[in-house]
Amino acid sequence: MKLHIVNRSPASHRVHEQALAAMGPEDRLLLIEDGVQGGLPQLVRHFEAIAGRLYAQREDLEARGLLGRCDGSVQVVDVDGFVQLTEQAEHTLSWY
Amino acid sequence: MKLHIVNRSPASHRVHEQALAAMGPEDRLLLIEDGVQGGLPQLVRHFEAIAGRLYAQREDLEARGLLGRCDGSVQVVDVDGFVQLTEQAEHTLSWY
Amino acid sequence: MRYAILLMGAPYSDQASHSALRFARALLARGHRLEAVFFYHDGVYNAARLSAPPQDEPHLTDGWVALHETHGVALQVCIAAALRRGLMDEREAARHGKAGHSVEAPFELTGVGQLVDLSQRCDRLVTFGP
Amino acid sequence: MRYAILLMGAPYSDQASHSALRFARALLARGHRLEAVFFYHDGVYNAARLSAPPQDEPHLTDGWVALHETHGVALQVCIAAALRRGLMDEREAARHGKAGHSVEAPFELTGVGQLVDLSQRCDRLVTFGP
Amino acid sequence: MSDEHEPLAGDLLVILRHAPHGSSWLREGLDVALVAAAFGTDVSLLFMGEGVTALVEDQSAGALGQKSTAPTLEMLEMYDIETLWVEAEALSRFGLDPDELMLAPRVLEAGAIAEAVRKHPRVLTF
Amino acid sequence: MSDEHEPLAGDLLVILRHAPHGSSWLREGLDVALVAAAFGTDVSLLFMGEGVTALVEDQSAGALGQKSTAPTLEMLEMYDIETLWVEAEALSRFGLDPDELMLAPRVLEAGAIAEAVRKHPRVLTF
Repeated sequence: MKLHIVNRSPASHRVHEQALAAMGPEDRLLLIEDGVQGGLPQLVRHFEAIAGRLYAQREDLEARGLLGRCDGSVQVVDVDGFVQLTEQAEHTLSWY
Repeated sequence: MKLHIVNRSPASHRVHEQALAAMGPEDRLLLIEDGVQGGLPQLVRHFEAIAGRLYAQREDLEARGLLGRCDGSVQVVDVDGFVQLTEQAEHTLSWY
Repeated sequence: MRYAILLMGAPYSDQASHSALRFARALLARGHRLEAVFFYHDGVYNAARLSAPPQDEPHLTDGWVALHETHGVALQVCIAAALRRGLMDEREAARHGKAGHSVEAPFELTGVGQLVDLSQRCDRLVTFGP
Repeated sequence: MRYAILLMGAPYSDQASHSALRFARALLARGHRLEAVFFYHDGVYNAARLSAPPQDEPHLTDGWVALHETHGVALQVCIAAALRRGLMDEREAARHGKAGHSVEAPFELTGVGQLVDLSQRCDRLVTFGP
Repeated sequence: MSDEHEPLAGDLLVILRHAPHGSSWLREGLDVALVAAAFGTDVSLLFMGEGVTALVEDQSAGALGQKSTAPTLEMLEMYDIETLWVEAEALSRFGLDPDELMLAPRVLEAGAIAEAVRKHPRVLTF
Repeated sequence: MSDEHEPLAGDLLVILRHAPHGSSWLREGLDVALVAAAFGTDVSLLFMGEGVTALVEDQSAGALGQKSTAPTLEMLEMYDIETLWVEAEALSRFGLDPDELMLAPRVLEAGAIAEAVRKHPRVLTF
């Protein structure tokens, strides 16, 4: 299992498509920074293909006022959870 | 008439959509840097709405090996032509 | 016509600085006047006095200095954007109690007000973003 | 586990440096070891010794130095990326015939080979891009 | 286009296209708007693309305590920056309701954006 | 997935996603690939997104004479970097025919990209 990290919004960039193309069936995807916009109900459909394997960083959602708006299908993790995801993954890939 | 300048590729970014949304019926659009990818026949359809008002910078096409591939609907100008476009326009807006 | 350029990309990281310098030379060649280049956002890194690009690549900082010397182009660096990015002249270094400096004349640290002023005074303001 | 971080965003221009520093602190808090932070592309600007952010904003350069002092984290700056961006230590300044320097210990100028080495030696390499 | 449907135009239109926290663009664009206003320029602001998220309520400090831009936005009125526009298309892309945004911006449909740009003698994009 | 359909995997996969000239990403990514190869690492390269335009023929120096990356690409073989992949989807987006590209890269369909990534113990994205 690899962990993919995306820090750009699917509203403006196609970076998330590159991450999705590179993901294997067990891989997980973590949204950080402006990438957490992808957790909004209107944008989360871009990640339908990886339902159950989508994460978003809590601190970044909070700072942007988006924590309460994040779709229920997204698993919200704090920075400690981010480190745990990297522990569990054999490798991480960043898409920026 | 305003001159809009776009330096990002329509293959990866939605910046060109912002430029198009801001353009009036007389405005012109100049593609520079990675933006010149938008002159490729496969990508130039993004600029259909402004046919006849689309320009691309020759030196940037040349450096990328794209000069011979640029669609015939695009008006190719060198940097002197870029300056002329700014002379003719009452103002320029850059989208990056 | 009187032009000003707003440059917001870091040198060597993206093409913005190269495009801006090329455009500056072309407008001067057409007989226009370039009042100033205003360096903002990562564009302020163009003012780093210690930059040492490989010899077979264009030296952007020297390119700006040459424009100043030959055509009197003012090189105005936003002070707020510069200080947080490690760019300060001797005066700011003294004020911050630091030895040494990373920006020197003809680059001048100035406020965003200069940009507003340029946008009013000049016939054309052309922005080069990253 | 042994971690390394690859940081490629300029400080204050985008969040990459903040995210990387936050992640570094969190992994150390979980008992892991952080071998090094490798600064590449615009990440090298984190090493600018003269950076002076407003007092109510985090001082990123100091943040990296603190990690070095407290946890022995190596701060490795790609020399090729640094030199063209105006970042050099005393030794490189002397070699280029320039007075002054913009990078100092504990930041060390090093080659890309160090990044390759880190990617082999460490259990995890996490990249923070702009 | 008839005059009565055109938005009121100032001297300078500042277009903000970036989200808070992810980069310094929003802050640096706002700085230009505030300084221009302090110099007596009649400034209009247009939030476009990701920039519309700058108006979401309940923002707070960033990863390492970086300041939020929300307090700066609340100062706009003090600087007499009263023309605030937000792009309709971006709102719908993000699923944001204009009524839940800070500062009660006026929503601009696609055609109105070009009109706003046309009416300003100077435009800066951030 | 059966082994016979999987691409040969090296130690390090370097993914290049940026066009030449517009930024330094392509050059800096290639530098990492070359140094890794010089250190004895078995390196694979994947050109993805705008990165596929790095393989267009007839490139030349940039705006102010900046070096082209094409000569560096021609050195890859000398460094024993022989696994070169290009993203099929990006080629079709740009309307590029694989036969007209430099270095005769192998075209990877969508599924094969994930497979290539999975098989490499280390991946760096530029």
